[in-house]
Parts: sequence; C-alpha cells; structure tokens
Amino acid sequence: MLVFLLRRLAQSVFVLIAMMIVVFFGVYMIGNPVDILISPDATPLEVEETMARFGFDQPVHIQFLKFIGNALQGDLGRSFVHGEPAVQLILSYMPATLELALLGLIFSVMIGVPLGVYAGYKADRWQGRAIMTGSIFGFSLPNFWVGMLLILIFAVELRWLPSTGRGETVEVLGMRLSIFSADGLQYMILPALTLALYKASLVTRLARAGTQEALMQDYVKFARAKGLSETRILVVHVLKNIMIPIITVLGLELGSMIAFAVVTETVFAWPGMGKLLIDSITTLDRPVIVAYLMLTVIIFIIINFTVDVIYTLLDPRVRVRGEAT
Amino acid sequence: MTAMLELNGVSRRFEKKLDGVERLARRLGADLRETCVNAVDTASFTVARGEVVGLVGESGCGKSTLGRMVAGLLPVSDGEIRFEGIDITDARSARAREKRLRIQMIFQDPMSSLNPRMKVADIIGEAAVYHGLTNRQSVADYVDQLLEKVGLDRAFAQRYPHQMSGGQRQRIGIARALAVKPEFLICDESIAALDVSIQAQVINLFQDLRRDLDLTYLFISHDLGVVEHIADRVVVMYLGRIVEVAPTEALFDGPRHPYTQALLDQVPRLGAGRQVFRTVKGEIPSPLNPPPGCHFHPRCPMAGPRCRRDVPRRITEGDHSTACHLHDGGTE
Amino acid sequence: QDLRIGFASEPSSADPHFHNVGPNNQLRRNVFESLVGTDEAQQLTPLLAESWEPVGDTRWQFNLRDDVTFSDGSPFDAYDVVYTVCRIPGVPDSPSLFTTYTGGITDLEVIDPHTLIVHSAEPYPLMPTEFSTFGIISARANGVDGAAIEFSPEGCGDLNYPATQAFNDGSIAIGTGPFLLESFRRGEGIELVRNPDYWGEAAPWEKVTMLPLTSEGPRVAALIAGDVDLIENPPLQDLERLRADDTMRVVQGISNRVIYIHLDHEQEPSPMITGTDGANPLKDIRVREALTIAVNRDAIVERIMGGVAVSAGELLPPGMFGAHDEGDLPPRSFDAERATALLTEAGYPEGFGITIGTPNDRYINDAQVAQAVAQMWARIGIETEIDASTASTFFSRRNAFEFSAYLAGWGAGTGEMSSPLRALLATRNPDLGLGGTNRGQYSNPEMDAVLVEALRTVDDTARQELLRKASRMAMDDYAIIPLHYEVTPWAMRAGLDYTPRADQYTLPYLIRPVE
Amino acid sequence: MSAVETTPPPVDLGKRWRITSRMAGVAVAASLSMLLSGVGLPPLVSRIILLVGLIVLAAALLKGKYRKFFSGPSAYVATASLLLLVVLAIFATELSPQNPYDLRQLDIMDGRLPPGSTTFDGSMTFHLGTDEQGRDILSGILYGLRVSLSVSIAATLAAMAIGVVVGIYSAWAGGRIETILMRIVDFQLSFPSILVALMLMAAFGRGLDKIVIALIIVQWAYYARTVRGTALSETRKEYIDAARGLGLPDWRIVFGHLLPNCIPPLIVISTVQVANTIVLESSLSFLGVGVPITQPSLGLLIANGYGYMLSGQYWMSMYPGVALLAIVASINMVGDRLRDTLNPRLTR
Amino acid sequence: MSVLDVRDLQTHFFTDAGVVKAVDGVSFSLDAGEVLGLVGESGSGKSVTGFSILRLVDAPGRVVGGQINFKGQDLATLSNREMRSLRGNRIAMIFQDPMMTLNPVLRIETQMVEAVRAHHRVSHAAAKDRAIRVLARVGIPSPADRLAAYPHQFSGGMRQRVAIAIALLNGPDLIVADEPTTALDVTIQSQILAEVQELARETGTALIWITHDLAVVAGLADKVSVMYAGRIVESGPTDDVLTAPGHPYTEGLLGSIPGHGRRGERLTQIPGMAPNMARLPVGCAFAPRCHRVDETCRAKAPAITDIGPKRGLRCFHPIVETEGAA
Ligand SMILES: Nc1ncnc2c1ncn2[C@@H]1O[C@H](COP(=O)(O)OP(=O)(O)OP(=O)(O)O)[C@@H](O)[C@H]1O
Ligand SMILES: Nc1ncnc2c1ncn2[C@@H]1O[C@H](COP(=O)(O)OP(=O)(O)OP(=O)(O)O)[C@@H](O)[C@H]1O
Ligand SMILES: [Mg+2]
Ligand SMILES: [Mg+2]
Repeated sequence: MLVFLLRRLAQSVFVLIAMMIVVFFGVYMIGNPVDILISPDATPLEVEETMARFGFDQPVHIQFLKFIGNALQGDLGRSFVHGEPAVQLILSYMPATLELALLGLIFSVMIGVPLGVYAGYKADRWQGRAIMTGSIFGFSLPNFWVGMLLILIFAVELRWLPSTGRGETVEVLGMRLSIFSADGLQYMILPALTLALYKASLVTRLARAGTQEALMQDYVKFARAKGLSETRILVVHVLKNIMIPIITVLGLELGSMIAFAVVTETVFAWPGMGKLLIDSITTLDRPVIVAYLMLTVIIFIIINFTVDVIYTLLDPRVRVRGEAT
Repeated sequence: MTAMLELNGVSRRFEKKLDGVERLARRLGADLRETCVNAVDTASFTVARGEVVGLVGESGCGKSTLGRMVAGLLPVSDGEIRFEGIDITDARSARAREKRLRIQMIFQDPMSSLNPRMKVADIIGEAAVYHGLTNRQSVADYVDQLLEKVGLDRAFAQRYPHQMSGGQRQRIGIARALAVKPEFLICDESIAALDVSIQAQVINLFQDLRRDLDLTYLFISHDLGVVEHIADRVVVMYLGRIVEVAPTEALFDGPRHPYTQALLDQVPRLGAGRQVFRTVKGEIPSPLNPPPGCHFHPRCPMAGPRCRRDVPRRITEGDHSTACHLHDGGTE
Repeated sequence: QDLRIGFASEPSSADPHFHNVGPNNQLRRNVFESLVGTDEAQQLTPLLAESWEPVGDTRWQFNLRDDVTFSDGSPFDAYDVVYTVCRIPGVPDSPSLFTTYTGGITDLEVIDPHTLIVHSAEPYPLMPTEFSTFGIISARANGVDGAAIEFSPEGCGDLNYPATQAFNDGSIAIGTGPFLLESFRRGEGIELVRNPDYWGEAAPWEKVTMLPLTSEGPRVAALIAGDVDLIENPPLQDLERLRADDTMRVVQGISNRVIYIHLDHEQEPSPMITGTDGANPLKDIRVREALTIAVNRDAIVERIMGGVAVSAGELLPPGMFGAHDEGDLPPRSFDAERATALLTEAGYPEGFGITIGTPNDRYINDAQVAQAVAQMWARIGIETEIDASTASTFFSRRNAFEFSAYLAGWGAGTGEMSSPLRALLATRNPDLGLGGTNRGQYSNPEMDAVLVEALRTVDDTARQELLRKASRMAMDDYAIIPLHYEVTPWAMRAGLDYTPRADQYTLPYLIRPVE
Repeated sequence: MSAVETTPPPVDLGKRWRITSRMAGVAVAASLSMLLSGVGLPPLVSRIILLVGLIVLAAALLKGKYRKFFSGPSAYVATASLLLLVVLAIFATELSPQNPYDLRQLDIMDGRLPPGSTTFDGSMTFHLGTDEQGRDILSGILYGLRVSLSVSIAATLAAMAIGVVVGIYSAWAGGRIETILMRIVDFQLSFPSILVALMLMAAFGRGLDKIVIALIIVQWAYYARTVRGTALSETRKEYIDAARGLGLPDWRIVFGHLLPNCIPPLIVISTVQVANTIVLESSLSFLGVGVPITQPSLGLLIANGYGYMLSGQYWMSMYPGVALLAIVASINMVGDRLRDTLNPRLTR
Repeated sequence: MSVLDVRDLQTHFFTDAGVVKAVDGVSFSLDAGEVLGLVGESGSGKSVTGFSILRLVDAPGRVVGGQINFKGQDLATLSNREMRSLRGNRIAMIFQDPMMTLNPVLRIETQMVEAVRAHHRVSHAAAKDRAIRVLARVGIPSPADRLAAYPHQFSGGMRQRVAIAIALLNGPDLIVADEPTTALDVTIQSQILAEVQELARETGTALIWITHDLAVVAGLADKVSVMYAGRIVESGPTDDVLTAPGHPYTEGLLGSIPGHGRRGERLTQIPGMAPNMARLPVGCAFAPRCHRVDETCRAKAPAITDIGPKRGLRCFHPIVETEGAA
C-alpha cells in the first residue's frame, strides 16, 4: 500500500509539474487579459499601468518563474477579475460542481447498472436489443441539446422542475450544498440528468458487456450447477464481478463529468467550476484558468486514487497482492 | 559421441528489482524485498548429435525457460551454452546468430505460435527468403516441398492458420522451423495441446523427420509417456534444478531420485487395471521461495536433515546421474 | 415584496471601486451612490450633490445634500468624497481602476462639509460626468477622520481602506443607496434588501435577488417558467413571443452603444486583404464609401436584429449630447450599384478579398451581423470572409492590429459624442489619452483639432457644436462604418414596469410595480 | 483445444479482394484529403471514387460475415441510414439546392423562414426553413454533415496513426522509453478532452485545419494506450518468438508481424471514436470555438439555431440536431454491430 | 434401480453455421457407487452430455430428444424450479478448470454457504459447519481458517478440492466430473484421484468421470463409454473395453497412446482429423478415418448393438467378431 501511495505521489508530482508548464504556456498563448478587463474608456496609459500591475510587462520566462515560485508555495495567483486568490475562488465554486457530478454519477449508476445487467441477461432477446439501441441514442445525443430539450419539456412546458440556477443550499462541513435540501435537489435534477445521460448509456453498455462476459464464465455455470437462483447469480455473482470494471471506468468518468459540467453548467446556469472556467476563458482570467486546470488535475488524482482503493476493496485479487507488498 | 549442444551451469534468474519508489518505501519501513526466481539453476547437460533428449518436470519447473535460452529467445544469467563447440551464450554475436539459426523451436500453442494474419506460404517462406535459402521466384516450390515433408497438401499454402485444425497448425509450425534448415529442434510441449489421435500423428512425424533429416531434439514435455516413447535420454527437473539425467530405459526401469520415482509411480497407466492412486504429500513449492537444501525434501518420504541443509550435487554413475543425497553419502 | 431579476452578466465584486465594468457599476448604484446621477438618456441629475457649477476655468463646485446618512447611521459629507477619491487609485489587484475618471482631479477642496471644490489642471467640462461614475463610501465607517485627510493626486498618506473582500462578505458594504447588500454569492446570486432609512423615495422592493443567468435561452426560460420576474437582454428572437404573451411585458430603448466596422487606414499590406498586390485599398476613400453604402442597414436591423436596433449614421444616436438631431446626419443609404461603380473607379473592378474580424459573444448577434455585412459586400464583388472568435481572443488580436476590418461596438459611457470620437477616431496618442481604441489607426489632424478643442470647452452649447462638427468630418471621410445602435430590451412579467435606459443598466430601484 | 478461439479470425480476403480493398483504401485516403484541403470541391469523379472506395472497404471488412452482421433489423436500419447520410455528405454539392457556404447565394431577406417557404423571388423552396442569414437549413445540413464527417474521420485516422506508432513503439522498446511515453499518455488522458480542445481552440483560433489538429491532440493518447495494450499481449504470443527465432530483424517483426495484428481491434474502436469526435466537434462549435462561422458544421448550425428554440423557430436547431443524432447514432449502431461481428469472444 | 438412466439423449446447437449435433443419441445408465468413465477426443460431446444431464446447456444449444431418468424421474419433465432444487443437491458437477469455476470475488465461505442454503433451510452457522466438515474431508488443512480466503489464495489443486467439496456439500447421489484433473500436474492429479476414489467408495455416490485420458479411466472407472462425434461408439466394463476394444476408433485410440514399452516404434495413427460437427457425414461419423470402412459405413450410421455382457458397440465391422453382430 505504501509503495502504491508513493508511486501515485510521484506520478502526481510529475503530472502536476507537466501540467503547470503546459497550462501556463497554453494560457499564455491566448490573448491579453487587459484588453478584456479594462474599461473601454481607459486611456492607453492606464492600460499600460494595469499591465504592469499584473506583471505582464515582463518577459514570459520571468513571469513563468514567478508563477512556478508562487505555485510551489501553493499560491496560484489572484483572479484578475475577482481579486480573490484563484484557488479560494475555485474552491468556493467547487462544491456545486462536485455535488452535481456526484448526483449525475448516482443517476447514471442507478439507471445504467440495472438496465445493463438486464440487457446482458437478455442479450439476444428484444428487451436486450431495445436497451442497447436506447443506449446508443443516449450517448449520441449532444449534451447541450439534451439540456435544452429537458428545460423545454420539464421547466417550460410542464413546469415540473425549475429551469436554472441552484436553489436553496444547506451548509454541510463548511460547504454549501443543494443536495441536502428538497428545494435544492429539485434544481439539481435536470442538470444532473443531462450530465448523467451519456454516462448512463456508457454504464449500461459496460454492464451489459460485463454481464454477457460473466455469464459465459465457468463460475456462473458452476453457480447454476450449485442450484442457485438466477436472481442470486445475477445480483451476487455477476454484479460483484462487473462492478469492478464499472467502478474503475466510472471513477475515471467522474473526472470527465466534472469537465463536461462545463457545458451543462452553461446551459443550466449552474454556479459551478465549469461555468467559472468558461467565464474565465472569456475574460482571460489566467490565474483562474490555471488554477482550475491544476485543481481539476488534483481532483483527478484524488479520484483515481480513490478508485484504486475502492478497486482494491472490491477485488480480492488485487487486495491481497496489495497486502503482500 | 561428441556433444552437439552443451550446457555448462546455465542459470536463469528472473529478478524483480525495486525501483526508486519502492526503495524509498522500504526505507520508510515497508516490507519489500527484491524477488528473484531461479527459474533455471545451474543446469548442465549435453545433447549428442542425432540424439533425442527428453526434458520432463512439473509445471513451472523451468523447462520452457531452459528451452528458450537454448533457442536464444532469452538471455542467460549465468553459465554458457555451446553449440557444436561454439559459444552461443551471447545471442548478439554474428557467429552465434548464424549458429542460432540451426537451432529452431516448435512451440506449444499451435494457434498463438502462428501469425493469424499471414498465409501459410508466407509463414513458412518468409525467413527462408530473408536468409537467402531461396528466392522470391522459387519460394513457392520451396514451401510446397516443406509442406510435403510435414505431410500436408500443397493446397494448404494458401490458407490462413485459423482455417486449419490443431494438428495441421502444428505441422505448419514444424515446417516453418524446417524452412531454415535447422539441425537441432527444441520441442516445447509441442504436442500437449493436441488430441490423442493427433498427438500420435505428430509424434510419428517427429520421428520420421529425425530419420530423414538427421535432426537432434530437445523434447520438452510433462507427459512421461511421450518422453518414454520418443527420447533416448531423459533429463528430469524439479523447481529449476536438474535432479536426474539418464538413458530412457534406465530411468524408467530404475529411477534413482525419489522425485522421479514418485513421478513414475503416479502416472496413470493403461493396462494396470483398477489402480489405487498413491500420492506424494504436499504441493509444488513456490519458486519464489524454494525450500533450502534439496528442493524436494518437504515432499520426500526419505528426506533427512542433510537434505534440508545442503544442495545435493549431481553424482554420475555410468550414464546415469542423480542429484540426491541418498546417492551421495546419505541424508543424515 | 420580493423581486427576482435574471442578469446577463455577473459583477465580479461588490467593491464599488474594484473593477470598472458594467455589471459592477450597475450593482454599486443600488448600494453606493455617486454625487451625480444619470437619467435614462444619460443626462446628469442631482444625487448626493444637489447642484454643481463651474467656478472659473479649472474648478467645479459641488453642493452636497446634508440630509444623507450612510447605512450605518453616520452622516454623509464632503470628507467622504475625498476619502473615496483617495481610495480609488490604490485598490489592490484591480483589473480596471476608476482612475480613468478621477485622474484629472488635481485637488479637492472642502469649503464646508457640504461644499466641495474640484480642481483640474486644464478646463474639464466632463467633471460632473466623471462624478457620476463612482460611488461614495464612508470614511467614518472605516475609522478614518475625513477632516484630517490631506488630498493629493499622488496619494493621501497612510489611510485605512477597506479590503475588497470586506465588501463581498458584506461586512463593510456601507453606502447611502436605496438598498443594502444582504449577500453576495458568486455564481449564485446577490441579495439586496431595502434600506429603511434611505434619504430619498424608498425602493419599492423589500428584497431583490439578482441572479446571474448568463446564457440567453435559460434566461428567457427562467422568465417564462416564472423563476424570475424580470430579465435583461432577452434574446431578440424571443421578443415576439414574449410580446404576444399577455402575462409578459417587454420594454426597449435605444442605447448609447453603436455597432461599427472599423477599417485599417494604416498598414500596407493590410492583413488578410487579398487580390490587391499588397496595396491597402481601404486607404482609398472611394473604397470606404463603397463599403459603407454596400451595407443595407435596414435589412440588418430588420432581419438580424429583429427590428430591435436603429440604423446608425454616426457614432451616437440622435438626442444624445454631441449627436446630430434626427435626420441631420442620417444613415448612409444602401446603393449597391453605386458601390460597384465606386470600386471600379477606385481600380478594383474585380473587387478584392477581405476578412471581417468579429467577436461572437460580445454584442447582440455580433457574428450574425458580420455575416450579413459579408453577404452584402460579397454582392458588390468583394470576397468577404468572417473570422469570428470569442471576445477575449478577438480583442487581443484586434489590439495587435491583426484585422483589416473588424466589427465591434462602443458604448458612450459619458453619454456624449466625445467618447467615441476620442476613443475610436482620434489619432492615436497615448500621452493625450487619444485614440485608445482606434485600432484602424485612422488619423485626421483637422478633426483631431476640432475634437481637442471641444474637450476643453466647458460651455455646453459650444462644445456640442464642436462635437457635431468633428463627427460630421469623420463621417464625410468614411473613417468608420457605423452599422446600428443597439436597442436594449427588458422583459418582465406583467405587473412590472421599467423605463429603458441608454446606459443599458438594469436598476432594481427603478423597477416599478404597476396595476 | 478449446471450442472458443482466442485470436480474432483475421479479415479473410482472397487475393483479388485484397488488392481491391487496398486500392479502395488509397482512393478513400486521397479523396478524403482532397475533401479536407477545402480548396474547392474535388471533382465529382473523385467523390464517386470515394464512395465506391468506402463501400468496397466496408464490404471487404465484412466479407463472409454479412449474415452475422445483418442479424436483426437495427443493423439494416443503421447501415441504410449511415449509407444514406454518407451519400448525402459526399454529394452535398449536387444535392443541396443552395451553397450555404457561398455568401453571395445567401440573402438575409430570406432569413428565419419556416420550413416550406420560398425565396423572395420564389425561385427556391426552403424545405427545412432558413436560419437568420437566409441559409437553407437543408443545404446547411448536407454541407454540415460533410464537414462533421470529414473532420472527424480525418482526425480519427491521424490520431490513430500517431497512436499506433507510439503504442507499438513503446510496447516493443519497453524500459524507460515505454515508461516515459506512457506517462505522457497518462498525462494526456488525465485531461478531459473537452477542456483540452477548448484551450487549444482558444489558442489556435477557428478553422477546419485547427479543429482537426485539436481533435488529433485530444485523441492520440487513447489510441496509443489501446495499441500498446494489444501490442503487449501480441508480443507475448509465440509467433513473435518464432519470428525472432527465425532470425528476422526487428523492423520486420514489428511491421510485418506485430503491426498487422494490432490494427484490427482498432477498427471497431475507431468507428465509435468517429462518432464521439463528431459530438466533440459539435460541442466545440456549440461553445463557439469550432469551425468558421461561415462554414457551419452540424454543431454550429445547432448552436446558431439554439437561441431560437424557445421562440418557436425550432427548425434552425432541431433539424440539424436530428441530423447529428442520426449520423452519430447510425455510426454507433454500425460500430456496435461490427464489434459483435468481429469480436471472437461472442462467436458461436 | 439405477441412479441415472440416459436414453437416446440428443443435444443440438443451432448455430449460424448450421445445426451442431453435439450429442446425438447417447445412452448409458449408472448405479449407485458406480464410476462411469466418459472418454473421447476434444469436441466429441462429453461436456455437453454432462451439461445436458443438469440441464445447463447454453444457448443456442437445446436438448432436443431422449430421456434422462434420475432415480425414476424424467428430468426433462421437471419445471425449472424443481430442476434447480436437484442441482447441487442431488446432482452435482465439477468443472475442468479450477481457476475458473470459483467466483474470484467471493470468499470460499460465501460460495459454500450459499450452496447449502440454496437447498436447506439452515442457519448460516450450520451451513458453515457443514462446509468446514466437507473441506476437511477433501484434505484441506485447517479448513475453518481457509473459509475466509478467496479462491486465488489457493493453488490449483486446492481449488479443485474446494470445488469437489462444494459438489459434496449436500451429499449428492450423482456427481458429474468434467475433466477435473486435466489442468493439474501429475502429482496433484494423483492426489485428487486418490481422494475421489475414496469418497466414491465411502459415500456410494455415483460418478460420471469425463476425460480424454484413457489411462485415468483405466485406473478409476468401473465402466467406460467412448464417444466420437456426439455418439457413444463403444461402452462396457473398463477392463474389457481397454483390453479388447471392439471399435476401430477405440483400438486406434489405445494404439496411439505412447509409452508402454513400445519405445521408438511408430504409433498406430488414426489418419485424418476430428470431423466438423456441423457437417457430419451421412453414415458412420468415423468412416472417413476408419481403416475397416466399406460402403455400408458410408451409407448408413450403425446402431448400438450389444456384444456381450454390458458391452455395447456402434460399428458394422467390430474387431472382435461376435455372434449376433449386424
Ligand atoms: N518472464 C518471467 N518473469 C518472471 N518469472 C518467470 C518468467 N518466465 C518464467 N518465469 C518463472 O520461471 C519459472 C519457470 O517457468 P517455465 O515457464 O520455464 O516453466 P515450465 O517448466 O515451462 O512450466 P510449464 O510446464 O507450465 O510450461 C516459473 O516459476 C515462472 O513463474
Ligand atoms: N455454445 C456452443 N455453441 C456451438 N457449439 C457448441 C457450443 N458448445 C459446444 N459446442 C459444440 O459441441 C461439440 C461438443 O462439445 P463438448 O464441449 O461437449 O466437447 P468435449 O468432448 O467436452 O471436448 P473437450 O475435450 O474439448 O472439452 C463441439 O463440437 C462443440 O463445437
Ligand atoms: Mg512451459
Ligand atoms: Mg469438455
């Protein structure tokens, strides 16, 4: 376990450093923030002053060294636009995205796993084929389009659910979350569904493939030969085996979900990191962009790590090997 | 009889070194060791020209590793391999490369040992053309001859491996090896994957080829019956070490090492009537941490204190050599 | 009574002096009042100052109200103004300071607590306008004795200033405005509550929630779904539907923003111009005229802008200071034939190739308008491409002079013609603060002279004449192609009313319930 | 020998088929690159060659497995609709009533007309309506299909090529090189594609070529990892040992033996990947960083019409959306069938 | 009464490539305590026969004919639920690959307890007790501790013992063992064989031992049935069949086994290869490879004939000429 931790740490450090370099220069390539930030009435002199205030008048490599120096001390700079430390800013937006992604994940598992297992079980029947065809549509639909359609249907036409925004929040562990209040949950349903649709299809397919595969395995046949009921075979023998790959993939997908929240949050005006990122790109708020990417990578690292741990807990083959080392 | 192939103390270790991270972890107190499998441990024996030497032993005892070292597919950790008197231990030298071509290997799995995307004609002909044994114009004939040699119709040249049965594929594998005019064949479980009736066909083929082409074999198998049938001499391995080497008849009539005895005892045999199966106790130990002394001692009914302590030397009496303390001054 | 408003953009901070940008200024008007107010047409109105007048060439006197208290109960006086002007240049990490407006102040002289004299180095006709741009904060509330401040443009010595963060978390959001800042939550919304002790007419709303709904569709969806009561900038295409809906009301008014295409007057060869062997055809006035009259403004207004825009003949709509009266300088009429003829005359019978740079998320239908112009130019034989990108990229490229023609917009913050002329058409001169946004590098010394004179003329009538003259000079030179003035719409549920504003601000205290 | 074969049965072609399919491949590649280079449209002939080439390739891929492929109605529907959409895309020029990319042919006076309207002068009917530029939505869809398809196919092919080289090389070389390459791959993969593409496009600016590059960058690592996996398991197979034992040089083993066995599993993946790429491209265009605005892809058409959804002018966004859904879904469905057909594990 | 009586069993696979008659008219019967060796080469239908008895044939396969009488009950007439209550209870099965038959993610305890509780309403503790007892019986040291382990913590031989223990849990009347030792090493195989021999003797469980290794059958089985292409071509008491084979295929098979003192000689080889099960010849399936073949064989498939006490044969030209042969 220690080795595993250390190795992960080393990799993470590599990724972070690479990320810092790539991101800094990547962001640096995109325009001059002062052009956006400053009031159009400002005189060229004021523009120059502002440039100097943010240190843009210095050569790139100096800026980079400064950036690295600060970054190593955990300071990713202050948002040009908001004047707050970028990290703090993002952290204040993060709970909204995380809870959205999490609910999306829960939705996708709740929808995907049962459908997938059933489809795998009935792979050659019309039920299985219907589910598969459905799942294809599920992941062929572009995210933004789905969101808009959902708003049209559920908010505008039926008026069942609120269209946009966040709703009531409750403070939990210092984070303000919607997921714990009924009102807040209402606001989350549509965006979370939008986010979940693609993943649900993915999970369905994974679960189906896994189930099909598992059903061909000798241990399933052996379980049948033991006289177990089909339900038990599916729920205990098959499910436990397929959950391992599903969890692995989903864990990784949680990351991409956070990333794809960019689109969903824009559509639903959900005040999360993704929207902050888009806004920061439009305003060229470099520290926020950089901090966003860095924090996303850190989240990724944490997620990957957690996934590995869960994986270890689920898969005894890995678990025991882990104990041995 | 001069030795065609000679192995002198050949060893092969698979070491898993600790990388930087793991070393760091160990320093931090993690229980980490460099692991080392002595897949083959100072193996020495010779194969004379025209001879068939059988190599037997249980799964994981290092048979394939040994075979692959001889074939030059795996580097040797220690010791030397000589072929016709020439040191071919280092596969990179030009001399060795040329000699190496004389040694060919026939693999176990007739499916995975053939490139599924090549036609039989190419599988067999490619190396021959590359090494200038034939040219592009005449390669078709060359392939046809080889097919004929291994008892296949020339029509097979245009097929893909998956269009053939296991026995036919194995013949293609043999033809491929023969294409570079080898003198020495290593057959690594070459018939294990085949059905009994097909096994017989392939065994017969091997014997025919031996006669016609004057081939020498190192015949690796865990099936004692097959080895008894085909080999002139038998090498028995246990957990990386050679425990007994003897002419086939001598070995089957009077096995000297307790392991060989147990092995022969336990093979189910036809014609023995209803058998009461007797067993050696215990399991094959993990090669990762083999027992000290004689590797076989935990399972050996005759083991004494010395067996636990000392690695037995191989004692040769006539053409029969055994590595057992029983034959080297007792187990006390 | 609660009011929920859907905003198209979000303020970056509640600090009134942190960032000189529309959304922030709009928010601050609710909480922090300025000395001078502006009405719907951007005419100056008394606010914290009851009146003002020039005193000699370089001084303005402001007479302040004496019945105003800050929301913490402390009285408002001239020292608070001094304190505020002192704070402005030193707001840390500000992306865009208000020094643009206070930079011209050389001294502040407090005659008595409610009389203030503002000094400038040169005649400064726009001084009252400048005092409408920033909100006043309390010196006392920050533990500063206003009377003791030594004002100097370089800095007022070591004073205690509130941190930007303190405004955002509400701890020091103390102003004189009709509302108090209840909470400022980024991304989620801002809550305002009525200031019970407001000196003027009390705001009609107990509580106002300002929600950032930055994408159009969701914004209008939220209104239709009843989640908000009023939205700014409803998408043009939805106006028809909203208008047809009895439960909705739409208001609209012309804004101070003109959408224009600026041409490269300088570079040779000019970027992205093809088929001219390196020459810059835009230097030829005939070509500029051709390009100008090839555009069918009315078609754009009607088709692309859904009628919610007004064709432009200069850079500020009629009725605003320095603009010509209706009909005096009408939009150039569309004449494709003449345009073709002019091109031939100028030596480009086959036309040439040009690319219009445009942002695609900055102005209403910006990229679509550019496309429409491209269509029209294409019809007179000029092969036109569109290079549309997100505003940030666009502005940076534009500022690096990467376009030979670009579409952009200009909102006259001061509400008078000097603003666009000075920024867009005056010869670039950083020292004088001229031509800051003149990225076509237009230069017309005669016009410059008229403009500079206007900028120093305190007398309104004279200044207005000068500005009109300068504007006509530029238009006659086809220096820039004005397309249209944006008209700003607001949509709300029936039962509310709002008077459209040229400055495009949505000010909750001006939203009224109606029967 | 077990009843289930562990190696995928190779694409089994007769000699003539092999030559034909190779020629078809070359033709497809050539015509595609012509299509992409965007300089005018390639002549009709070469587009016909492209279509025929594609069909031949598909037939070659499926040779002998038609029965299996076409089991169930969805396979027919998907194949037919894919074929139809591809034909529409290839012959967009001939089929569409208007060239929506030619500004001279557009007239904003025809803007935002509902389906079935006619032009000002009545010379043309807009069967699916127009957008605000007066662009015929039907023509826009046909051209947009072509852009979406060729961009994603080109990006997928190029990414696959890079991925194959990196993957095979690292699997073969092993050791430090492998570690470094795989770290880079991990790094790339740990970064969600949409973000990378977003940043890249923000930095590059718009343009067909740029979006192709961005899409390549976000995808190559995926292939590299997949290929490396395959290559690793293939190198463990005995036919590689046999080739080495026969004294063949490394390059010959890599190109002659390893490579051909690593690519087939990619065929299925890449089909699905083409669909994903189309969606990604449309998302980027939707976010305003994709193709040039005057040459709309499906995503951009949707984005442009998106604002009009609520106002009842649904056709601007809805029809391109349906087209996008159709093309993505049919590619995915065909990919699905392909997988089931070519996957030996499901063979019975 | 015999424990199992299979009559004319037919199991076909309806594949894309055609109907595979994997089992085509197989008959045998088995008494309590008897061991039947079912031998034949790969693909001859041994496993499918086994699965058919438990009604566990995978799609697209179906039992299309014949009867399987288990203690007087025709299994074909049972409902799925009734069949399930027999499986693992009265009839148990052991598979070839010990690596694959145990679910890798469940503890041995779970896998054993569920097998008991699927058939008996007993407490978890009671079921566990039984598991421990049975594990001890198949020679697993300190079984109580090992219950908590996962399959991969066992060696191959141990895993196969666990599988056998699971089969024995409910004291079945019949065990179908499908090549349970093929994947194991010689020394381990003989341990298992010894174990099984003893168990069969003690419990009186009837055993069907499927294998392709004639030598194993010789040592273990009371009677043997030789399968070729989905049919039993010869059956009878083990010693009789192996010493005096009647069918040319059995003879060939015996002759092709190397190494009982026939060193260096050519092995008898059966020419050709195993037939494609989807396209069997009209007549005797073995005809194309048979050295005694004639027109009759090609025209018509031979039926089973009794050629002696308990011996059946499916050949027109048996090697041992007997009275009454057709
Ligand atoms: N590449 C390798 N890395 C580490 N250990 C290896 C490697 N190859 C083989 N070994 C180990 O070396 C030992 C001998 O393996 P080898 O394959 O030679 O056995 P074998 O006698 O051929 O067995 P089998 O009969 O199963 O083929 C085994 O314990 C195996 O785990
Ligand atoms: N799922 C299936 N689909 C199609 N055919 C099958 C299937 N399972 C088995 N068969 C066919 O049924 C025949 C008998 O198979 P079976 O598994 O019984 O052979 P076996 O005698 O057990 O062989 P082995 O020794 O290899 O286990 C084979 O020819 C096989 O091809
Ligand atoms: Mg081996
Ligand atoms: Mg079987």
